[in-house]
Amino acid sequence: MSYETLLALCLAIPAGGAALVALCHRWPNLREAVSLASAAALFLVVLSLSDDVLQGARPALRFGEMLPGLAIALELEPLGLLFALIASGLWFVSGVYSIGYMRGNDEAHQTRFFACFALAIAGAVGVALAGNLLTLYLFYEALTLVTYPLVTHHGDAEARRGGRTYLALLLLSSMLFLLPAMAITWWLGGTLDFTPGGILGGKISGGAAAGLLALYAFGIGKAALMPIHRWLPAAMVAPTPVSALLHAVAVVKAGVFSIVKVVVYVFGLDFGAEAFAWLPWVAGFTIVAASIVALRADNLKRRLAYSTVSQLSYVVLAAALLTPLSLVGAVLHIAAHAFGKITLFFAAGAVYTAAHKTEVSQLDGVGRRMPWTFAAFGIGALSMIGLPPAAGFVSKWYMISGALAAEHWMALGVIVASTLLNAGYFLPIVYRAFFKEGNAETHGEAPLSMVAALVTTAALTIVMFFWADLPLALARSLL
Amino acid sequence: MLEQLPALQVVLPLLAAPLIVLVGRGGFGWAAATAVSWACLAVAIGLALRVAEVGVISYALGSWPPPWGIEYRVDALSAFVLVLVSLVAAIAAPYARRSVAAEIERDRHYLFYAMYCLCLAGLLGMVITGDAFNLFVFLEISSLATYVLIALGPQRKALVASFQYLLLGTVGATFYVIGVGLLYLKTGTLNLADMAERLRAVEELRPVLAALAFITVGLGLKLALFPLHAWLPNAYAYSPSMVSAFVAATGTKVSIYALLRYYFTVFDPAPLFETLPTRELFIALSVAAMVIASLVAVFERDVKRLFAYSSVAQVGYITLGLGVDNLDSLTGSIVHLLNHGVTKGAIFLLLGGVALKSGAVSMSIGSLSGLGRRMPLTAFGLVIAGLSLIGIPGTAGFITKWYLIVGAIEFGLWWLVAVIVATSLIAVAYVWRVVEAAYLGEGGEAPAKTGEAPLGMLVPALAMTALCVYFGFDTSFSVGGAREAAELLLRGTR
Amino acid sequence: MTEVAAHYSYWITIFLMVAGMYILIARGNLMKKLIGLATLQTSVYLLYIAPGKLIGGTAPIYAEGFTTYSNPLPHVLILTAIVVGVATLALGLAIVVRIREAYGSIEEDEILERDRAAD
Amino acid sequence: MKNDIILRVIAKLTIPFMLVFALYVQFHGDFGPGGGFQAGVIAAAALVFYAVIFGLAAGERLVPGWIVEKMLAAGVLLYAGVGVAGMALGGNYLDYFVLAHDPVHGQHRGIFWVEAGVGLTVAGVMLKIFYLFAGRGRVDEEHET
Repeated sequence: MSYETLLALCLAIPAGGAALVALCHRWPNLREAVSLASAAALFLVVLSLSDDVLQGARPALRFGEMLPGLAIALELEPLGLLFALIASGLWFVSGVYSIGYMRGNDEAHQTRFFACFALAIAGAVGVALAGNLLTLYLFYEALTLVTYPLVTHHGDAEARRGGRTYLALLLLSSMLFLLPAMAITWWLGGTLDFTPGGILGGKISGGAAAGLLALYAFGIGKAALMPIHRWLPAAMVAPTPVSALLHAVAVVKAGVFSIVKVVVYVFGLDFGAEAFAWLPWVAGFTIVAASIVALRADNLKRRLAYSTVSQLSYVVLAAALLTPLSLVGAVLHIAAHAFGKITLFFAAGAVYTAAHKTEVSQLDGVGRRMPWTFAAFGIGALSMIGLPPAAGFVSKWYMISGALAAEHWMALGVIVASTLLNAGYFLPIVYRAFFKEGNAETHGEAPLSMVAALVTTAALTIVMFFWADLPLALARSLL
Repeated sequence: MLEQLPALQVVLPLLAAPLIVLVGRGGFGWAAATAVSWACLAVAIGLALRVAEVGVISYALGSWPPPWGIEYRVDALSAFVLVLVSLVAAIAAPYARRSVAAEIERDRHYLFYAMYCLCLAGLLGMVITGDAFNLFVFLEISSLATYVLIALGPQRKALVASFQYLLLGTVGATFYVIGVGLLYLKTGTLNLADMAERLRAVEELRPVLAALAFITVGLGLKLALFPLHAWLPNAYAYSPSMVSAFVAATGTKVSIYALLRYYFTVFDPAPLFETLPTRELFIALSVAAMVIASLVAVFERDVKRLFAYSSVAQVGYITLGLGVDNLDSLTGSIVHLLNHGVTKGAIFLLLGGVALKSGAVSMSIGSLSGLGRRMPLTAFGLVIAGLSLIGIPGTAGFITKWYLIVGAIEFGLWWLVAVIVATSLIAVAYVWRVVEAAYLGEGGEAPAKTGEAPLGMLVPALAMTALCVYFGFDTSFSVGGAREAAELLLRGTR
Repeated sequence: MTEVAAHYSYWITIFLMVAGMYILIARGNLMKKLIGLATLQTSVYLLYIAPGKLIGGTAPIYAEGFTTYSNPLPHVLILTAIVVGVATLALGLAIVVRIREAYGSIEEDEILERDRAAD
Repeated sequence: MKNDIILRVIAKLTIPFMLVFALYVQFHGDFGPGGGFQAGVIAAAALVFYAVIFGLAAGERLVPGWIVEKMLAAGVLLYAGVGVAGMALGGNYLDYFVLAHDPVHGQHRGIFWVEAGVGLTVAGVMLKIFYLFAGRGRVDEEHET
């Protein structure tokens, strides 16, 4: 098949999957089968493109012009490939998980759930494949909107409140900052296409460039840079599979992915460091502050959400350093954090399904009755902290090397400090679960499909520590 | 026959109106109105194609050559607006059958359709004519028909709304005709193109300035330029559903067209924008409309009034582009005529279906609760059209916003960029009140009937909604046409 | 002074215009509002007609012995405007009648009062 | 008022003359002052006069409401039809010159039919307005008493 067909398939499979899911609403088994089949198909299609991309090919597809000179264009490059691979691969895993979760908890509106889920993946893949800023923006906003029904899934007052915060912050940031930033870029550069080496080089400098970068950094609210981070904890009212895939992987990664993309292809790595000087400080502050909030949070999902906020800023921090090593670290961290965090969320959902517990303080002794779940949780936690043998170690290694190369001592300090903080809020959970005496309860593990899913992702976290070739190769080919 | 297209554009609906009265049957009225609307669309597209080919088309009514006779003149701008008006008509007319049957007494149906045809003829005539006084006549034809159509609304408030509109609309038209009178006294011609030429030679500017003021205020009243919009919310909210949609999508747009004509063709825009505070005035009023009317919409309880206030705000976007006055912003302005037309048309058509099913005469936000379950397609359509109102990429509204922002940036008006994006956030607030009610609303009032609106209403409404998305992706017609029109306006004069 | 007096038709026009607007705004009675509207429209008729008349000119019908004709165009225009005015007035009156039937009053404040009471 | 003999006699005497005068004005329109507009008003005035003297019911017996409505529509249609005829004969809309072989003659013919349309419509509109308002008043009175 030609590149064009394959790229079109990347969008058509999840979108068509959503339509099929909606059509099959009377037959739940068929519906879930469709959902899983489209996930598998999407992953295979993306995978089939990966070799060529590594060889240097850049499959591209242009639809009609949306505005004169501004087409809707798809172009697959290494960074996008990595993101698309992660999103589609984990879609399958979390699809398996969702079946157990949704049925185990007797959730309502399951068809809407699976359909919106598929649409959200379509949005995320669209962001990954976007060949210019306009297309990226298009899918970025679409992603916000199709995840809104997932966030407000329960339909009660709390969901409505969470949904409002979610939508308000994400739309506010993207409209107020990202859209003008795009318009300014268009006005300055005359193009919005992602160009290796950047399109703004020499066209803007000094304070104005720093301002434009700020518009981008805060405009891409999905990257959850403080103070635009409140939507992420708010989104935790959603069912756990949503939090797991979308708010640990697809949506937030779309944010940091967009930032890396803007840094690499709009500003360019040679843009000059002055304009970027302020960004590591904001990212560093976010890392530390979010970690401290996480430390104090008792609700498990809230703790994980703030951990996500802090981990996302690692990527921003690393990208903002503008050194090759740190950039590789940033890209690797997108993958590493995805595997680790989805494992953690899966575990949280499993605990909720099996034991109906949501607070950290309730977890005493639960690990003995759910050994698989908490073993996986432990591996995820190791990855977050950045210890071997988990994937987080690899990416952190590159980031630290990058910070050293740039002689950016603040960045180095932040990474080290936050490692300690991470350990501080994750290890006690594992400790409680395994070593504290709990009440005599009788529940066992969560349904099999959930356990299988979380064990898989935990295994992937370890695999990526030993075998990081593909992500590394993709990250290197960016330079 | 092709040479006769400009005349047919107006004559077809004008002929249909008496014919419907003569036959006197509602069913025939609907059939004739629909056929005429479709024919008008065909004619408008034909005209647009011809304009693209040969440039300006001039048609001498009664074969009296201009400037002595009345001239029908079609150029890029008027062709664009003609397509807009007849497109909305072509979609709204089929919709009318079930909606009118439910809302208006049976023995008045044929009169309704006759009035609708007259209104259409008036609107199309305003756009196509090249004669200042003829424009006034068509303005009054369309306005009078609109007053009647609004007064047919199901609530008694419709009468008061119609009366208010009648008073203000007539004052507007009278002011316009006073302005034209002053220009006529100064130039001795009523042909707009001829008038433009002769005005350049006029030495004594005071009467011309007075004319400018009268025409601006007069047309401002008709197009609901803030703060002259007092008539609009009630007029849209209490009229029959089909009328809300048709008038909201076309009525104000045509007056804006007339204003553009005067500002860029008749008057000399160079001194108009450079020595007079025109730019400041329009930007200030537009910003006020965008901010204040949007805020009012956020706190409005009646759904139709909410969207009516949103119309006032959206008109602000259009006049903003006029005020900024460069190619990009003017393109945004003109393309928003179309984009807002289809968006608001879609919203009111969908709300008509909701009103039909709920059986209530007035629609509070609360009465929408559970709409997502009761009428899933309608509710989804409302969301899509709402997104277009906000200006989410992939919808028609985004295209406008993009051009307005780029236009403002080119001019260095950074605060204006902030205002444009901030007001679309206010739009999020009011649109989301509707969305939340539809999907997350607590049980609330029990609906009278469930299920979607009849197909005859649902299909046109969804077709209009689809247009909101279509014009968000394929802009070859909308932006292409608008850009040509904007170039024409800017080129013809400086 | 003669300058001012010579343009007396304009003064009358302006008076009618302002008087009409005043009635329209200041009166709460819907009938009186319509009267104000009609006055305003009348001022326009005068504005067009007066300059069309040439002193010593005759009706613009070709006849022996006349060389000076008044401009017929304003008359034609105003004939149209009068028709429009009559139509507007008729429609306005019709609506007032219906309002009276529906509300039992044609005073603006009372109508608004009753609307508020009904809500 | 229909019991007042003086009014009745005078009405019966003058109404025929009014109608004839209306026709005179109508057909004189192409040569001098006059035309359909004035003629329509005069004719309508005659009928209104009749209805005022002999009662609305009598007036509506003479010229029923539905005929008035059709008159109104037919007049507009006639006017517009002349325009279309011009188009059909190869001219522009409302082109009178092509209506006959000789342009001047064509003008006459065009004006004649246009004026006829105007006359019909104006008479129709005046009567319609009269009927509507006169009819309304009664309903209202009944309400109050």
